[in-house]
Amino acid sequence: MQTHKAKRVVITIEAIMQKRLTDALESAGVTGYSILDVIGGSGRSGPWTSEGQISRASGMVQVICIIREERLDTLMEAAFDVVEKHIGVVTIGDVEVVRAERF
Amino acid sequence: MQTHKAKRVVITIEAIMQKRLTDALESAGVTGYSILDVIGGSGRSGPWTSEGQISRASGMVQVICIIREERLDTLMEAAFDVVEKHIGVVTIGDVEVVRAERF
Amino acid sequence: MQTHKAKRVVITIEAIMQKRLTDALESAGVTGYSILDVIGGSGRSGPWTSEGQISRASGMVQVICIIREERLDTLMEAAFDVVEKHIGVVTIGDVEVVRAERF
Amino acid sequence: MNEILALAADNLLSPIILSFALGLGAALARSDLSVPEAAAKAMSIYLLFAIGVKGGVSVSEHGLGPDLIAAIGAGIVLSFGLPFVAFGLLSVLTGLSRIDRAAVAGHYGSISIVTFVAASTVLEGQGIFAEGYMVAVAAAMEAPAILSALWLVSRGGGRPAGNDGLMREILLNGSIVLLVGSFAIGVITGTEGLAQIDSFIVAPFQGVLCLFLLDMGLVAGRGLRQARASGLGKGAILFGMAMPLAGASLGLLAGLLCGLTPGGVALMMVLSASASYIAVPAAMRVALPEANPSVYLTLSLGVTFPFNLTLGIPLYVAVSQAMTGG
Amino acid sequence: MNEILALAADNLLSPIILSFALGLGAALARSDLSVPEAAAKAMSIYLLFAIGVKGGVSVSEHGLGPDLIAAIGAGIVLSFGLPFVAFGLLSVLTGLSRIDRAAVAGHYGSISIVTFVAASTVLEGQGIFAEGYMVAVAAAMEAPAILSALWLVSRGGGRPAGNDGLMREILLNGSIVLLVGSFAIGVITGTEGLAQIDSFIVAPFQGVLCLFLLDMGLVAGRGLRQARASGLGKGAILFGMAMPLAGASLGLLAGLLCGLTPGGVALMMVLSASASYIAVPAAMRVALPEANPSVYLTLSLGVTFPFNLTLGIPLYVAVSQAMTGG
Amino acid sequence: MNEILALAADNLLSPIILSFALGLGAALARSDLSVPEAAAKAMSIYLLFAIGVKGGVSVSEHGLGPDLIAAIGAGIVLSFGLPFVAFGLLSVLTGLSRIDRAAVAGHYGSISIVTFVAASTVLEGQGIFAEGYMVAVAAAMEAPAILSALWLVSRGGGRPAGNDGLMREILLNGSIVLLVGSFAIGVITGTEGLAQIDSFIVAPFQGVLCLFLLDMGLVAGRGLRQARASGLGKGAILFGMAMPLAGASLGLLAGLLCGLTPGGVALMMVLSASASYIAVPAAMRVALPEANPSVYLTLSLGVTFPFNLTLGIPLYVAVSQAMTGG
Ligand SMILES: Nc1ncnc2c1ncn2[C@@H]1O[C@H](COP(=O)(O)O)[C@@H](O)[C@H]1O
Ligand SMILES: Nc1ncnc2c1ncn2[C@@H]1O[C@H](COP(=O)(O)O)[C@@H](O)[C@H]1O
Ligand SMILES: Nc1ncnc2c1ncn2[C@@H]1O[C@H](COP(=O)(O)O)[C@@H](O)[C@H]1O
Ligand code: NA
Ligand code: NA
Ligand code: NA
Repeated sequence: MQTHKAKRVVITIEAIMQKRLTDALESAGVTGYSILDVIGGSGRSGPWTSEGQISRASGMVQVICIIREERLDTLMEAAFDVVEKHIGVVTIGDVEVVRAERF
Repeated sequence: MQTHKAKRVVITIEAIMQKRLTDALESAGVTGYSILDVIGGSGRSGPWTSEGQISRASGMVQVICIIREERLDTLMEAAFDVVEKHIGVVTIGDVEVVRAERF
Repeated sequence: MQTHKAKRVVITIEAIMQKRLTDALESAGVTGYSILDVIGGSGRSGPWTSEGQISRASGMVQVICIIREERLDTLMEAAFDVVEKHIGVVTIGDVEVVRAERF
Repeated sequence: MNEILALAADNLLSPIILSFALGLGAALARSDLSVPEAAAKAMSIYLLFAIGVKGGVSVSEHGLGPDLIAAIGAGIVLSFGLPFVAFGLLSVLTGLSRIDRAAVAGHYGSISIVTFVAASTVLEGQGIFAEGYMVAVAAAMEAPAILSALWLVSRGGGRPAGNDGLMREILLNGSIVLLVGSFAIGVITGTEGLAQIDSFIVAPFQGVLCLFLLDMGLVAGRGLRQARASGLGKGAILFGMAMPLAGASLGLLAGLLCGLTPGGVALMMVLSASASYIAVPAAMRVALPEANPSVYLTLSLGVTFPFNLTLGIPLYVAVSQAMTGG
Repeated sequence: MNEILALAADNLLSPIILSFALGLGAALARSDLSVPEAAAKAMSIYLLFAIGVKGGVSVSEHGLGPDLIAAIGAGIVLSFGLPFVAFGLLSVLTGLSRIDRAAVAGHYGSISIVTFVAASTVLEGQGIFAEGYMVAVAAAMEAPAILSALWLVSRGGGRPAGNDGLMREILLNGSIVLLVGSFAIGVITGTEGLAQIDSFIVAPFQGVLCLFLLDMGLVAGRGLRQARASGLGKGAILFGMAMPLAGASLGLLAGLLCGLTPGGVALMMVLSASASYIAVPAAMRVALPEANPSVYLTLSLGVTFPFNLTLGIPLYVAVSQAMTGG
Repeated sequence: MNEILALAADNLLSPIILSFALGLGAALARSDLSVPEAAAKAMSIYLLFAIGVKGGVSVSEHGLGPDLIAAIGAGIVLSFGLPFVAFGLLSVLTGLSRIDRAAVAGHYGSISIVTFVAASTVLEGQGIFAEGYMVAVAAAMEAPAILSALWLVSRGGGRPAGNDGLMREILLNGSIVLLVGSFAIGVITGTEGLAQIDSFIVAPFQGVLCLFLLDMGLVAGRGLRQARASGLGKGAILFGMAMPLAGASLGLLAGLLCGLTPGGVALMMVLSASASYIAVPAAMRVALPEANPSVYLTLSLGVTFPFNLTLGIPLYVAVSQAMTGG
């Protein structure tokens, strides 16, 4: 099956910053992303879990964008502005996608 | 530690199509997959969130298959039949796995 | 944007083993990881779903670690001790990260 | 007329409508208020279970009568037939594609169980009796409309997508199974069974309905904000208010023909007037993936549902009272 | 005998059993009806909390008596001992591996709290008093059986996997902590405390139990469909019905020896007859990962649980009445 | 004094406090007991909705009076002012950075709605009337403190992070919208509306509060275990108990000045004494990401919340009674 190269960007960020991040992505012309719920984890600020939480202050999400390589820099700049001061991990991986016209 | 090459296929698809997709995968002999819940996202059909939803019509899942390279095409064909007409993103990435006999 | 190579390790493991795994990771000096909930899947032991479950015996999670290449072996050994006898899939992929000092 | 207005005003200021309005307002104002998906689903299970058992118990008390068969038959006919009315109206009022019209039409042949629940609550509040088996009629009306929608597409040369198992899936849809199952439980256990669980399914019912409608307001509001962006036409919105009236009229006719009580006639009108937002959208996504979900979801949940909830229900109750001399 | 049958029939047609049957049927028919995981967990928390507090309040009313210690002691002995009976029966009836037999055996020494809850509800419905501290006995019986299972494996030369912290984990298991904790709350706050919260923990209790059993039916049905595929033998299924009878007999003996009331004896039988599906499966996954979970989950949840729920409970109640002259 | 002690003892042995203690103990003992996130959120929605409606209904019964404006005004002034008191105290008692002090200070100007709910429950239990509009005062006090915190940072030369939309976000915060909205529903529908839903929002209220506090105990306990590791100083912990007393004193003054009833004064003290753990932490994460969340969450949820719940509330009620001659 014919496939095309693309980038898979995963941004792990605090749930309270999700809207700001996706707004920034949309302003930068990134329209495709999916969001996963992170239910716990650990980092320099210690371990945490979403169990029993009612406060939006705790909790993180993963925003996943599949994007063409040539659009990666725009995305990264938009994301970085939001992530910079905040807790967050950004990774970029290589993937193949099927319907390239979508990205 | 000894590792082996494999492919990581991620299919983001509407929740209502999940059963049809996994049935197709099973028919094609793919027996290993894991499912993650997607809690929101955006695409050509605009942004969405699973918050407060009761309808199965909205909502997506990610079906993740770790598979040997030589079995990839079978999987892709099975998946494509289901995904074709429907909303869905398919990506293929390279990974290393430990216990290769499992895949 | 300046990026750095890192490894993305994904360990899919039974929820009951999560604490043992993350304890082992922490003992091995791995301090960063995020946890995703797996809501269903299939493997040699057949298909399963978390729907309506109250038993902690069923259910799996994905523990995701972004880690420098040179620390990978330590992580893998710590993880393998826990995963060995148990159901679990471990994959390692290549990613680029932005703030390398964090890993 | 005055009576209808008073009834409507009363209805508009009831806790359930105000809760819906609160949700709608919060979503339109972009508050981050939200109900967890699991809680919303749990409430819908509760409401279906409670309304089913209550309907069943009522049947066990008042007996079935031969009219049950007639009412269910009428419901099925309406569910099959209403999509054609809707399709025609849509052709006149909107410029939607054939496939979108068919998909929307399917929603209006089927029913909205929460509208039914709200109407039952209004009837109860006014002390108007309604046949308990109307719950069974509601269940029977969920699915047939889907077939009409698919037929409308295929008649136009379209080919619904991979349908294997779709019919089975629709008939064994969670909400149908739960409604029919709990109805059966009510019939079997009767008043005695109800006595054991009524402080769970009767007493807190309206309160749960409030929170559920709060959530529906939030979801509808989010959908409307979306729709405003994607520009749903005036014609479509007009359809969203005209179609319930057309449906209710046919429901009135059917209810009178079946010889239902005033309450039963009102519920038949409500079922015919309401549009699905659970079973049918899911079936349409499977069978007609090219149809635009934001069109049918917005119409069903964002226009017709609030219309029925606020103005429709009191109107249908009043009309049915007038027509039956109830 | 007639009385038992009447009781069984009554029981079979109660809302809680019918709800279970509805879930079971829906899952076997492959309906997509499902209860969100969070809602199922929330209901289990509610049931544990409510049954714990009610037990504690009952103790605060009737006093503990010296028999509490005896009953708890008997429960612990049963929990340690029953796995050996189960292991023996399994060796005779099935061809399961030693490790699978040990894992299954562990489940039958421990208890199913929802079976206990259902039995308490039946007793209450019939106006039969039972000692409130049976809740504490239930909590005490959860864990010991796990040790017996592990011993059965190690005696056979097997080595349970990395056990660090397993004992702590089992004893501080959420369901044990919640049950014991809420029991203590009940003892401390007594009738006065109950008065503050009884419209939450008493009135809606049976209704919540219905929805919970609906969910358990769904989960059990899904498990049975699986098991049919993987082919659980006839011998194993026979075990799933014989073992509760064996357990109940020993529970009867223990209850009589402890001088419990008829209701208390019935509950001791129920605890002995029931098999764990929360605490023990989790412990077995940790300690005996090679044991096949579909064997023990299917037996516990798919065979023994429905057996006890439908036939077992009325039988145990009737036998205990007969034997105690209650 | 004796009376206060008796009240405190009574309070300590109430089901709600014991439930909190159970959660706290379970978390500290590292039990795996946990409440699903969706269930915790659903309970918080229920509590906000119920307390809002009840407050509104009470206003519809007793009228607003000119004092409403005064009380809301006083609440806003307190919310703006208390962070300065807190900031000063923190400077004296701890070595925290300016930004951490500001962030903590913001929490103490704002309020904890569950503390308010618990206090209302205590008042109700003792038959002490309180103004229904104190719910509106609570809502009014949520946000102003955040501005003071940000001002305290910027005065020190710091620059809060990207604030676009922060104010809107805070004011349209889910908990404020739900509280104000349900208060309005209560005012509009009045006693008649309440009658329809009181078996949902009144009867089970305390029971839900128990489970909610169980969850808060679990979350607080987990936080404390964390904090022990990261070493929150003695000075900070002292602050967590001194600040509520300072806040309560100012609340007492304000309540007396506004001429509130004894119950109203007590609630004003409670609001002033309590610290936010929902709205403010979220705002601080957005605006002051460099502030350490474990400091403010531990203080608010792990120290001040239990302090108020156990000792604070009975003390504030007793003092307000004494000072108002109530
Ligand atoms: N190396 C990592 N791999 C995966 N997730 C991480 C990593 N570092 C941090 N995280 C996630 O980001 C959160 C905050 O990290 P930190 O700011 O380091 O406390 C953690 O709790 C994890 O959920
Ligand atoms: N480029 C992308 N990256 C990640 N997820 C995407 C992307 N495009 C679409 N999706 C997901 O697929 C859903 C449907 O996409 P669409 O069909 O384009 O509306 C979106 O709401 C996202 O959840
Ligand atoms: N090849 C695979 N790809 C993705 N997930 C897998 C794979 N194999 C197993 N899993 C996950 O691991 C669980 C247990 O696998 P197993 O031990 O083979 O039954 C499955 O139910 C899946 O959730
Ligand atoms: Na209709
Ligand atoms: Na047992
Ligand atoms: Na305060």
